[in-house]
Amino acid sequence: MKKVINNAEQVVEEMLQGVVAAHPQYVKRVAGFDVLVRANSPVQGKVALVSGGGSGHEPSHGGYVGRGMLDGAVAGAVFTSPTPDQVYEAVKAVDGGKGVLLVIKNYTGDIMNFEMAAEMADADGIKVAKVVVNDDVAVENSTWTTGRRGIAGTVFVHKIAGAKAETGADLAEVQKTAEKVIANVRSMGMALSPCTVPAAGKPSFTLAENEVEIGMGIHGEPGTHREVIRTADETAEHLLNKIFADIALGAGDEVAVMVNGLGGTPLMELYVVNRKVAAMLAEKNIKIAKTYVGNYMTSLEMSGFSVTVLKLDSELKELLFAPADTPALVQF
Amino acid sequence: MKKVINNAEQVVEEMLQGVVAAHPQYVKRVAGFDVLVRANSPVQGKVALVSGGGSGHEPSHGGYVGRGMLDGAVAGAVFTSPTPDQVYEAVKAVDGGKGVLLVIKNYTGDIMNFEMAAEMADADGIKVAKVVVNDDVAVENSTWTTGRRGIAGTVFVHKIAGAKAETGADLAEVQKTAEKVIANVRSMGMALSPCTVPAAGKPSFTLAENEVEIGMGIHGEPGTHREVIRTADETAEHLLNKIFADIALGAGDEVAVMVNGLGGTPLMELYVVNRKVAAMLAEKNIKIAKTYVGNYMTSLEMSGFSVTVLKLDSELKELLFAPADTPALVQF
Amino acid sequence: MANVIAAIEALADIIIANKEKLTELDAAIGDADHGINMARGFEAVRVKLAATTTEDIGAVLKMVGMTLISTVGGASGPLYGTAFMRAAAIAQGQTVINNDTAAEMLRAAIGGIKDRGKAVRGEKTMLDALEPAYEAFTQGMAEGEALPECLELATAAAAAGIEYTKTIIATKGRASYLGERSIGHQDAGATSCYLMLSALTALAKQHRQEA
Amino acid sequence: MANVIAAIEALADIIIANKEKLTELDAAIGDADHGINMARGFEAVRVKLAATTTEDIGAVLKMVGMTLISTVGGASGPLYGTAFMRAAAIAQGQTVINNDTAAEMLRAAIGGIKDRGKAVRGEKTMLDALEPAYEAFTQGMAEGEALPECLELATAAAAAGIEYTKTIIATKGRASYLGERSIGHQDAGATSCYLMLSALTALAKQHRQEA
Ligand SMILES: Nc1ncnc2c1ncn2[C@@H]1O[C@H](COP(=O)(O)OP(=O)(O)O)[C@@H](O)[C@H]1O
Ligand SMILES: Nc1ncnc2c1ncn2[C@@H]1O[C@H](COP(=O)(O)OP(=O)(O)O)[C@@H](O)[C@H]1O
Ligand SMILES: [Mg+2]
Ligand SMILES: [Mg+2]
Ligand SMILES: [Mg+2]
Ligand SMILES: [Mg+2]
Repeated sequence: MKKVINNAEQVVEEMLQGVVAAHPQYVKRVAGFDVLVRANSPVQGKVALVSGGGSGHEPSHGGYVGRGMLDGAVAGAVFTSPTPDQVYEAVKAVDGGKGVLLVIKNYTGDIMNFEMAAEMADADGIKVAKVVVNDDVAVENSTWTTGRRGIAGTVFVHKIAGAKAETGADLAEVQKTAEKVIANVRSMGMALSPCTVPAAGKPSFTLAENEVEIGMGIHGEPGTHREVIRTADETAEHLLNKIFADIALGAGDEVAVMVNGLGGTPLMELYVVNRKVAAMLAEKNIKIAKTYVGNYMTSLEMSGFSVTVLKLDSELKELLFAPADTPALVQF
Repeated sequence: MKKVINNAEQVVEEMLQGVVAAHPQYVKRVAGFDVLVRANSPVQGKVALVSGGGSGHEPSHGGYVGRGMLDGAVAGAVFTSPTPDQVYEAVKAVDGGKGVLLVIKNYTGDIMNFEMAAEMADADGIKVAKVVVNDDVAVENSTWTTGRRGIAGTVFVHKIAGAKAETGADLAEVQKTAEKVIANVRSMGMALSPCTVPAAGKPSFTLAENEVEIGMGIHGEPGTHREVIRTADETAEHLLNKIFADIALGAGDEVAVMVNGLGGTPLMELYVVNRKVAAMLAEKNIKIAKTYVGNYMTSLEMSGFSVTVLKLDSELKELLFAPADTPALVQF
Repeated sequence: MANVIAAIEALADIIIANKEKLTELDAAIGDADHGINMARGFEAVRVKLAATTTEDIGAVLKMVGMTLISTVGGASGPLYGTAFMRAAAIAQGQTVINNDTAAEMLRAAIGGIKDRGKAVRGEKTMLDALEPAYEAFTQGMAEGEALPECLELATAAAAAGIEYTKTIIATKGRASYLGERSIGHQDAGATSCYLMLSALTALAKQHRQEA
Repeated sequence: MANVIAAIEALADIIIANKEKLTELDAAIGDADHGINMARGFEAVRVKLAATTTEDIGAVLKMVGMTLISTVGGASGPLYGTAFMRAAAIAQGQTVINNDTAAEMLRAAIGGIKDRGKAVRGEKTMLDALEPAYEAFTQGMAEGEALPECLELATAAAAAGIEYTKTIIATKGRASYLGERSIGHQDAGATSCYLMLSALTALAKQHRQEA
């Protein structure tokens, strides 16, 4: 394991210190906790958004704390859901009186820990609502599983629900908008190489020199299958077709696209993928309102990418285009 | 070599198509050339900025085309300076009557090709000026070498000279500001692992499991030496001390900082580095006006980072904080 | 049974000693952190234990549960944390424990895990070690066995349970994403349950010998 | 000498055949692209050559120079491009070339490289192959040798030149960043010069045999 770190046990703590040192205009730390909140938290008269999860997905989620997106982000140990007390501190630090929406990715651990935090906040009289993001179509969504995982589509939830909250909407409305995003967002990824959790010291899986994992999760969870690496176009086509199979999209529909790098993929390759994604959408006469290409929801140094498609209506589109000002996503 | 590409020979072409598909609001292609220019080029009444170089450093330079930064970017083959005819087309496409500043990184090839382009543009009566960025303190700046390399500090030149151009300054003034940035910016990097040029098919060097290269160039050029990997803090300290040894910085000075990932480094690790960089500057009572942490000038999937320090005066600071709206750098 | 502090120490020892093994099991079908998570939790428990003087089993177990909840994270933090909290409620105010109380504590712990995780036996989780263990424990009691023997039976049943997890598809937790591909792999959480039971058994036997 | 088209084809053949080797040399002390760059350029030259009918050596060389400039990039594109353009100017309107003209063309090419790259001999560049080659060529002429022998002498001198590049520190081009660490490595650009000279020599000899 070769990493630019000091100590595997201290990596989250030192990262958070580095984030605060870099972006004091955006974020501050809740003292004693692995929680970043807006520099001006709590913002009064606005529903607050809190997300979080295991670390290792940077810039998720601390990078999205700022105007137009999140109010707080909770950082668990690498790839490990944060504990309830941490989430609870975040909720208390950001509540501006209009309640707090928890944006949770659909993992057993995240759900349980965030739920326990919500119970704690409830007991304090803080209004808390939850949404669970489950955009990963690689996983079958049956009653026999814990359902689909939450991956890069979560960033669209932050963006759009965050913009909704800025309008002054109440908690139920913000929750409803977040749920609309979740209902309309689908993603799927693939990996060329694994990553190494610092505390584990070695990669959690291995792939042969010519092998890739299709449907890979963002914590190194195995995907649908392995195959010999194909061209960027063939791979993008496979992922996008899985998405098309899961959500009705046709001529005249409008979407937002995210081609997300998992941490170790050159931007050059992400753009090669985006070329194919755009071409496939054009072929179906689906209009692309906005495209994001870059590292938005990573898996440490994993090499690979995911494709996310969000079906827009006029509300979602307007909110997607609303300004945002955060360390990792700025738009006018 | 495992890459998300279709064809090593087509990778630059397909990337450019992917960029245009993703960011039509920002950039358009000069037909038939590997040149991206602002969607509204040529902008009248403003000095235009053109940069470029080999591909593989994304988001450099196409990602910085937009309001407040570049007007045009020329993409060479991977790690290979673009040819004069390509640069010449970029100059013609962006010139809005006030002349064009070429921002060149100090590599023999880049200088010769951009110079030939400048000669061609001159012959057309287009006013062209040049600046050469050489921020890499890993390389000795003696008359016996071709001088220092241009690396991540180039992004500060784009940002600040770009902002200057937006003020309506004339070509000589924009050039002077760019030169001031160059005089005050220093960088140094290190690599944990090599990268593979698609057309070459294999890494251009190898490092042992516990070895790193200090002073690595962004094209895989060897650095000052190899060593057994040390902690993030020790490594950051080494790089920053090399920078301190090269530029007078003391209590009360104000700087901008960039902790730049080379493509394969998790953002988490870059923030761990930034923590140390910020601490060392604080120790010297040097004020950090603004910090950038992320992948700004990459080397494909190379793992490693560089640290850049830019000494500010009031002009540079004001221009650094000016708005920018480009695919890879947006600030209000 | 030895005092509760020694018991918790034994749990911490065995979990920390098996950190890598548990992480490796989780790597195969999960996200390679179960051992790391549990070891982090029990390191924190160890620190708290050093400052613990009470002999109230309920108080100690509550401390363990709260510490696990606030340090483990992931799925196992809330699950084990809740389990210890529920067991603590049964043992509140007590300083020694008989077979009946031990069985009730185990049942309450299992109930906590089910409430929190919404799983049932056969879904390839900790429950596949704990529920058979509970049944074996009460069966031993019914046959008149003493605590060490009951624990031994429970541990053996948990061992069989972790073997059983290899044969089934995961339908809860992170391994469920794998579907059929989860077959053949042993569940990490069930394994940590088994390890804790085996540590308690060893301690109970050793304690009797010393007595 | 064979016609200019055949000569350029021979250059293209030898460069493309040595693409990997040149890239490897560049990898050691540069950025691993010299072979790729040169091969890309001569592939483009080949395409243009297929549509070339003129026997005007100057016109063909000008086409080669312009093609290299617009397809090679890097340091070698402008350098080789300028070299061919300068040689083209000397040969303009000619269809055969004598020893004197050949020497003058070589001198002009070297001048172009020096103008563009601001290097002198001894800096570990193409000049360390080309300048000795030029000297050997003119020496051969002075000794009354024919073109094939003159070229052979030039090639031998270039071969010695690339050996010499191993012994010196690079002070121009990308390898100069390495300082002392560049010693022991052979310069890629000098090697491509040598290869081209050797291809011309082989062609000239073959042509005489056939004649
Ligand atoms: N819903 C559930 N009910 C009971 N146990 C569960 C459930 N989900 C997961 N587990 C247990 O938790 C273990 C994984 O714990 P751990 O790796 O620490 O958490 P995570 O899956 O969040 O990384 C699994 O091996 C399984 O035994
Ligand atoms: N200033 C110079 N003058 C003459 N030759 C040079 C000069 N700089 C570099 N070269 C030659 O160019 C070669 C490198 O070419 P190439 O790898 O194609 O370009 P780049 O260095 O831009 O990648 C070197 O091996 C050297 O022979
Ligand atoms: Mg986990
Ligand atoms: Mg090059
Ligand atoms: Mg796990
Ligand atoms: Mg080269």
